[in-house]
This record gives sequence, C-alpha cells and structure tokens, in this order.
Amino acid sequence: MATRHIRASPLRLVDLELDLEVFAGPFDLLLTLILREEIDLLEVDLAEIVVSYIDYLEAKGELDLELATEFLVLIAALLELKSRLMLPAQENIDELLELDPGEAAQELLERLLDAHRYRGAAEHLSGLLAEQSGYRFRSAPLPEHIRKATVPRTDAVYDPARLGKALGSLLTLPEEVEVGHLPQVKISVAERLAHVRTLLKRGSFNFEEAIPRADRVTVAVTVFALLELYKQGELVWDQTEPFGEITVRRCESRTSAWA
Amino acid sequence: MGLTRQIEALLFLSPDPVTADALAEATDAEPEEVQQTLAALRDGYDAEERGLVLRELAGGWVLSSHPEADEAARRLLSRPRTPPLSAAQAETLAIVAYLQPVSRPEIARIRGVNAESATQTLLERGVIEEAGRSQFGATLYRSTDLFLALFGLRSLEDLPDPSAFDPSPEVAAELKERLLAAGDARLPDSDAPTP
Amino acid sequence: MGLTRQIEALLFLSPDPVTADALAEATDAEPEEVQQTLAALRDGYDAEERGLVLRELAGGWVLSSHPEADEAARRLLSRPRTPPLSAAQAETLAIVAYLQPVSRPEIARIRGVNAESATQTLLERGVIEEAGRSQFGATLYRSTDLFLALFGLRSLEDLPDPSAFDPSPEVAAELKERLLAAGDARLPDSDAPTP
Repeated sequence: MATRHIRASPLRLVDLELDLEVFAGPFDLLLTLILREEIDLLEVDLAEIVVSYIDYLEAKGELDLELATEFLVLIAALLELKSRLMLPAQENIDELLELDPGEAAQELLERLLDAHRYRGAAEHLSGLLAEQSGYRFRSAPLPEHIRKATVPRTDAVYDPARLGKALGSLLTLPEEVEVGHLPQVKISVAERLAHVRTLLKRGSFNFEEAIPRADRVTVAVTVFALLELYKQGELVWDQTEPFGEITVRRCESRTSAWA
Repeated sequence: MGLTRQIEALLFLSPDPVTADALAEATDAEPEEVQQTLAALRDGYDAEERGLVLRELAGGWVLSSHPEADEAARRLLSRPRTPPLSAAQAETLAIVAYLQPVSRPEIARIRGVNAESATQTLLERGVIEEAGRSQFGATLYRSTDLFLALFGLRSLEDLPDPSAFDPSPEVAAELKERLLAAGDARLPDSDAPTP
Repeated sequence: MGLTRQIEALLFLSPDPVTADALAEATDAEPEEVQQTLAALRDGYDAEERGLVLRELAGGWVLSSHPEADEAARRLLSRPRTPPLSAAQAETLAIVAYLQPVSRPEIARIRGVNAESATQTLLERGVIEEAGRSQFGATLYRSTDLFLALFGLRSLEDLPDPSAFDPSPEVAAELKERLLAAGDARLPDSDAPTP
C-alpha cells in the first residue's frame, strides 16, 4: 500500500448516519462530497441534518462534548455557505441586507416576474412537445458496411493535457473542511460548561455576562451548554419579555429544577 | 446516378439532422442543387401523402414519420407517446433554453426551488447537456440539438421572446402593491422588531 | 387515412424486419391489403429510383438505404461523434488511458463515485473498449485506436507525463497505488479513520 496521508483530526462524526432525500451515509462523507461538488449544497436540507443529530444524541443518551462542538461549527459553516449560494452574487450581500422595504419589494418583484416569465415559457415548450410528439424519428444503428471505422481519417479534436489534468485532480487528497471564513473558533462546549458553572457559583447571573463581546458561534455554544445543564438539573432561567434579559439561576437540588 | 436517390438514402441513415452543405460534400454535388433536391423531396412526400415528412430542424434536415401513423406506431412498437415534461422539468428546460449557458444554482434561484432531479432527468433524456463550468465552479448547462428536433425548432431563434410570457402591466402593478403592503405590515415601526 | 402512408411510416421506424401480419394488426387492416401495399411500395421505390429499398427477408419486411448511396453515406456518417467531454467522462477516460487495463470497480474507487454512465458513453463513442476480465470477474477496459486518433497521439507513450499535473509529487509510489489511495481518502470506509 502506498504512503497514506491520514491527518489527525478531532472529527468523529462518522457515527452520525444520515438518511436525507439527496444523500444517505455518514455526515463527514456528505461534507466531503459537498466540498468536491459531487452534491449540490442547495439540495441538502440542513434542518434534516440537525434533526438527525438530535435523534442521534437522544439514542446515545450522552453528550459527547467534542462531537457537539465540531457539529455546531460545521453546521454553522454549511449554513453560511448555503446562504451565500442562495444570494444572487457574493459582493451584493451587504447591499441586499441594507435594502429598504421598498427596494426589497422591488427586488422580490423582479424575481417573481422572472419566475412568471419562465413558467409561461415552460407551458409553451410543453405545448410544442405535445404537438410534435406524432413526428417520430428513426433510431437504428448504422449498417455494418457503412459504419466501418475510419480511424486514419479522424482529426485530433481533444487536447491530451485534459487527461493529465483530470488525473492530477484525482491525485489530490480531499481538503480539510474549510471553516476559515468563520471567526477562528476556539470555543468548545466543555469550555463553555466550565465557564457557566463558574458563574453559577454566584447563585445567579445575567446571560449577557456569560457572553461579553462574544461572536455568534460562542453565543450558540453557550446556549447549548445552558441547555445541557438545564437537562442535568443544574440550572433554570427566566425571561420576562421577548428580547428581555435572561437570568440564569443555580438549582440547589436536582429536583428543584422541576419545581 | 440520381442525386435524389442518394440524398433520400442519406437522410434515411442519418440519426441527426444534417445540413445541406454536409449532404453536398458527401454527394459531391453543388449546394444549390442539394437545396433544390431537398425542397423537391419535402414537397413530394407531402403531395404524394407519404408516410415520411422531411423538415428543417435543429440546423439541418431530418426525416420523421407522419403524425397520422402515430397511433399505429404506438401499437406496433409498443413504445409510449413521448412522455410529457413535468412542470419542474419544463421550467428548468425553459430556463436553460433561454439563458444558456446557465448553472444549477441560477436555475434554482429563478424557480425558487431546487432543480436537482429535473436537471438529472433532462440530462438523461438528452435535451440538455453540460457546457463547462462557471467562474464559481458550478456546472453550466445548455440545450442540445435533440431538444430543437423534439420541439420542432429550426434553431433557438424560433423560440418566442420571453417577454411574451410576462404578466400584464396591471397584474405586475398589483403584485408590487401587495408586496409593498406586506413589507409595511412586517415593519410597523422601528423599535419593535419581530424575529 | 392512407394505408400506404401508415405502412411506410411503420417501416421507417422499425429497425428490424416486421411481418405483414404485425403491420396489419397495427394498422387494423386486412393482411391481403397490407401484402398488396407492401408490394406496391417495393415496386414504387424501384421504379421511381428512390433512395430506399424495401425487401422481404426471412423475418419480415425491412427498409434499407439503396447501395448506390453507400459511398456517400460513409463519407457523411462514419465520422466519430466528438462532443465536448464532461468532467466525469474526462476523469474516467484518463484513468483508463493511464492504467489500462482497468476494471470499473477500480475506476469507481479512484473517482469516489460510480462510473457507470461515463463508462457507457465512452464505450458508445468508441474511445474505450472491453479487454477481458479481471481475476475477480470484473470487466476490464482499455483505450482504442480511435482514442489515440482523437487525441492526436501516435501511441500511449505520448500521453502527457502526469507528474506535470501532480499536486503531490513528493509521494514516491506507483501511479495506480497513489490514485487508489487518494480515492480511498475521499471515500472513508469503516476501518480507516476519516480525513
């Protein structure tokens, strides 16, 4: 066997088996296929993956912290990538987000008109096809005496370099999952759990205190840690109004979480 | 050695539409003479109520059977009628036909839903084909000559202008009004954003 | 609705000989009437010096082109079809060209996805052909002379040196082993850690 370059990776998501509309198999194979463009990310229902992951956690009955962190980072990267793919052109994202309602409506209107136009064209084509279906073309192999290969008269039409390039690309080892466009994430659920438990020693704290100047992934992982500790019965939280402050309180005993 | 005989034989053997120039080259005849022969053959089939129809499609000349024989053909060959396109396939095909070369993400954007299986079916039916990659690396698609032949088109020019399918100005104005109203309803004032 | 028209259309569409009885059933006509129509068509083609010949063979009636047009037909039709290669076809063809003889399971293992339809297309276009069986019974493939001609190569020795396109030249191993290893790395199996 030739030398194999197997990079050390904390990823152990092989266990997460997916059964999606467009793909069935382990999660990390899906990632590889998406990166190789064998599967179009637009076709993948990411919500289904999250549901599979939750089912998987449920079945396992325990939270693998490394795995949970990796999963959150990867699914966030996929979501961001997919949202970029769905927007018209990368450089227009900021512009689009800043559209006022009138402009946004105009943009949406353009798209609706486009959709309308091609639906009409589609009907026209379907009509043509039905109208033409009575005209049948002959499909038969050429008689042998006419088909006789004429290799000497064949001109070169393809470039041999195309074959070399195709082979070169097959020699490429798959890239590691690219999450470089996300802020460098050093956060893990384990670290957030420890952080929340430290804050809990005070008895209660405001959620904002747990995430000062944090990026979105950190906020998400912190919420994940809170959910886990809630499940364990170590804390409860209150929020009096939407978007209001969230107060997290320690539970003195396991049972009091359900009080 | 009759030119008509040779041209009819060549048309019979050609699976795809063939140009008058290619026929002229193969028969070593003058292109004008070939054009006249083709027109005479076409008119002859028509006048003599033959089972063959000669038409100019997909940039060339091609023989087909007469539609009047379609029912008998279905009985004899137990081949179903050309399967119609699903709505998704027809929309995808229309977008490819008008905007080619076009990538799948673009098709999905216009349709508002993904185009995976429709694209796959159209590829298998041979009415669209790959046409290189976009600058972002997505596969591009274009229509094929088979598309033109099956849809009775001489070239893409035969497709009507897509603006023919635009909604009337009244309908467009109404759509716009409804969109604006929906936008306003979503943002009643600035200090109470809804998730 | 002319019987002649229908019979001619059916003969045109049938690549194989078809019996008069089958034609009678498809057209809902009397067998004798069909027999007469067939004979009239045959004599008509002959008398009018058409490009078609109708013959009764053992199995039934079959249309063919007139032999006088054979030379022109060869000029027109014996050229290979050379549409642009898709990415999947180029990859599959490269694997066969460099590693021949090579089996389809190996091609699939190197590409990380199955090679069914690409292999089929390359076979149909005549650029690859079967070359016996592997020891495990899988069909082996090799490239053809037509492949060499279409790529302007005098022999397989003239294939470009893959190291010129090789992203990992430091790995010293046989090309085939490296391709298989890279393929495996793309498709993790149960006992290998995931890249």
